[in-house]
Amino acid sequence: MITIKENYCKGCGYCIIACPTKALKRSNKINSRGIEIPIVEEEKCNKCHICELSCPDFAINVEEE
Amino acid sequence: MRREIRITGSGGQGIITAGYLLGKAASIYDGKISTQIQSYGPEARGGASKTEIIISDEDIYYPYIQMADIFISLSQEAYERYRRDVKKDAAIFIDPTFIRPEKNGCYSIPATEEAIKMGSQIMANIIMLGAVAQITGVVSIESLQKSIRSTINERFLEMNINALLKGCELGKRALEENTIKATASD
Amino acid sequence: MISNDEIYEKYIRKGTMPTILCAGCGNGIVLNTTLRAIDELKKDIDKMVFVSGIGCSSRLSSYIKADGLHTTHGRPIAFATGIKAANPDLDIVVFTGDGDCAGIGGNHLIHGIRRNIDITVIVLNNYNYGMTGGQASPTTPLESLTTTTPYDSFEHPFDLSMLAMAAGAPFVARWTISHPVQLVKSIKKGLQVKGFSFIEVLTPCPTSYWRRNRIRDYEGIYRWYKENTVNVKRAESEPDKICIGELQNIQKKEWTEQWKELVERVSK
Amino acid sequence: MDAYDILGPSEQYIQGDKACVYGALIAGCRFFAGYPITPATEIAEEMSRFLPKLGGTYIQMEDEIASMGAIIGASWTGKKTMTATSGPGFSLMQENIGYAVMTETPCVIVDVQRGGPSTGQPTMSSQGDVMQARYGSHGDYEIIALCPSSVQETLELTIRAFNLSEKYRVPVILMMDESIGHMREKITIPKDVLIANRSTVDISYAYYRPFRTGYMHATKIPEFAPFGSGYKTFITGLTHDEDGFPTTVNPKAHSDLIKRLSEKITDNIDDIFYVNNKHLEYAEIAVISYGISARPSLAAVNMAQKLEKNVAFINLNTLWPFNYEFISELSKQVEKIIVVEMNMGLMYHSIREAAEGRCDVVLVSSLGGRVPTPKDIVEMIK
Repeated sequence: MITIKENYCKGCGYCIIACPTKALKRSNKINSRGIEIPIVEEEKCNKCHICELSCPDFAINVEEE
Repeated sequence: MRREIRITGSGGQGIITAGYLLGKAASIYDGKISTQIQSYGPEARGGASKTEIIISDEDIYYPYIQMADIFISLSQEAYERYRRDVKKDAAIFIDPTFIRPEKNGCYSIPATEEAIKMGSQIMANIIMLGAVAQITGVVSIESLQKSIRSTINERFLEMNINALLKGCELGKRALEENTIKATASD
Repeated sequence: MISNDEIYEKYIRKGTMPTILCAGCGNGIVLNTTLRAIDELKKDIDKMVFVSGIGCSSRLSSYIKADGLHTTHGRPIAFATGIKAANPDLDIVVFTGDGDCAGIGGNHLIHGIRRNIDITVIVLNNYNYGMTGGQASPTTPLESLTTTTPYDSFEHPFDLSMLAMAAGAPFVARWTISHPVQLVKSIKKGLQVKGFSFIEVLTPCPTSYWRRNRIRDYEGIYRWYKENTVNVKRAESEPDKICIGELQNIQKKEWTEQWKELVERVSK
Repeated sequence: MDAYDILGPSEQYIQGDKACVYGALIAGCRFFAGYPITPATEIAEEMSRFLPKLGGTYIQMEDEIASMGAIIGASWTGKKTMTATSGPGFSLMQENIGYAVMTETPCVIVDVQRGGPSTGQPTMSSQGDVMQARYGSHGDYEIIALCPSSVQETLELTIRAFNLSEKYRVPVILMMDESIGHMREKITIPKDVLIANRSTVDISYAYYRPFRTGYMHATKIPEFAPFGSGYKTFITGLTHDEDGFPTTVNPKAHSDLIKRLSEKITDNIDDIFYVNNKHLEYAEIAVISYGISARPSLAAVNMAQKLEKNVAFINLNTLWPFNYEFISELSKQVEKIIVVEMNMGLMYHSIREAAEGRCDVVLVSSLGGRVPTPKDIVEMIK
């Protein structure tokens, strides 16, 4: 399960670039501060956690089932 | 009574140690009040070295020399530099190996010469102290001995005590000579 | 692997998130990787102190739910030295920046290393003074534009890792925020080394530095750190790139151990 | 091992610098960081010799800024800490002294004053740093600074400096001068000395807020939780709230903090302020001095007393906080206050301010390392 804390995300997109399986991508989804937040394609995720390490704001969370 | 003592010489002659031993003897063992100050920094390196000791029966407020009662010098340079603010009737002690005796009389104590004879030139300061104590009574010889015993490393203790006693002996002799001189000139 | 939520719950001080740091600032990644290294080593957080100086980098200590000392500009290594020397049971992590550590605090850095006191210094090198709005720092690359080098900078920058190596730090590693997995490993090693560990992290300042220097998008910034660095193992083949990796790992007697030996010797 | 076990005989003939070390060790100081500087170097030397024997820590830092940083860091482990310096080093320490004030870190800073400004007269005595002690760091704050006039007083006031530092959680400055630092006198090592320790926290972590005051004791001094005790204390030099977390743009938070930091000193002036005085009761003239200058001042007062002059002697052993009320009352009683100091008149200004024109305030100033003589002062009494 990948979740994004929308109010923590600052929209840098480092998670998108860092993801080796391209499970994250840009979206038009805008949070309360006017920032575009990424969306997740869960089925592509291989649970490597690189996106979590690459997020400067603890905004992304990966849980293994 | 307040007595002001200035000891001078060149670096390495143990001037500061002499001052410390004297002040300690007076304050710790003679039950008097005493302060000691010394010169520091560039002034104390190589060139002239100086320490000032005040010994008194009462509290010492001003720890600096106003007019010295006792002036001691172990080198020519220090003698020239620091022979100031000295009372007219002060007791002056010089080491004739380095300094020409004063015309109007002073105690010429051959401390360095005797120290060399004893096998260690660095004992000159202690010999001089012995002579000063013997002649002026500013501290007791007994207290000086205690001061040395509680300060000097055990290995050099005997040598230092011998030097002190030698100094006392020289003091006695100088006192006799001065008395003779004084009588002769009367 | 532990999730961000768990890291957050375990180590982040309540009410401090989101950070004051800008979007795209890499400092948060260093915070995250440091906490993961600590967690993987199963360190007792109550026996750790996070010391920092002044600057964006130095705000990291305030986010961690642990003892922290946010000190004066340039001096965290001096304060950390005092803590470690007074209580060697504590593990000290210093967060500092290029200006803090190499500019105003350069002397403390080289003497901390010389003394070899057991602290882990993590330098967040963003090539400029970010907190004050992007002035030139001791690591600003040649020909960069900053608010105080408006005609580009000509002063030769410090290579901080080389400096730490030359001063004799037992452990020196350099990574970038684009290498978070490797960074975790090196911080773990640094924390385990008995002695001064120096970990340099090249971290972007998009707002002040990169905006003035060619790259304006986060993706470009992230890629710059990948493309302009080379692992020390392959450094010879690409000499123009910044060398990253574990650069030094040597044995050296540590200060608090030597002091302990001295105490035992003289208190007999 | 106890300090008394290694200090030697109870009566000794030692320098002020060494007496300061004795006082510190008796007070419980177990951490010293410093940098060599004349005329304070002997303090570092003696500390490096004694501290390892007591299981304490001595560290020579790369400069005075680092020394000050190290003692603050070490103090947060719960240890009693000290550094010693002279003018140029004292200047370098100022920023971190302000940090210690802001973070309420107990520590003792010894300044053995020499002639300044700049490198000045390294081996000569001066009292030119008293305003730097008061106002040296930036921002509004109160400070405690004590000033000894003898070797014995140095020992005693060093203990007092530690006690006040621990009690009020403040940096305390011991203002010595070259004359006192380098002079030898007999000291008697006091036994059964009252030692204060900082009040440490004993409630659960959930309720602990590092800078909240008044919930365990009705004071303005927060309880201390040393690093490593599990209280997860965050300390910053930024304006902070009771949690210790930065609140830098809230005017009320800043004003509350700054007022509390000052008031914990000014509210307790009766406890902190202490002077030595003589012949005060019928005095028509008062001689106020401190440090080495107090000695010729007392000699002069004694001389004047013999001439049947009603002269009082006041030794400002507490330079800061300044006791306006004390000087104000004095100015109502006497016709003239003579201030004796080795600078161009520093305490003189505060004293004149407190006297508010009710009596004459004159200055006996001595510069260049020359300690004023009793004669200089008697001239002014006549």
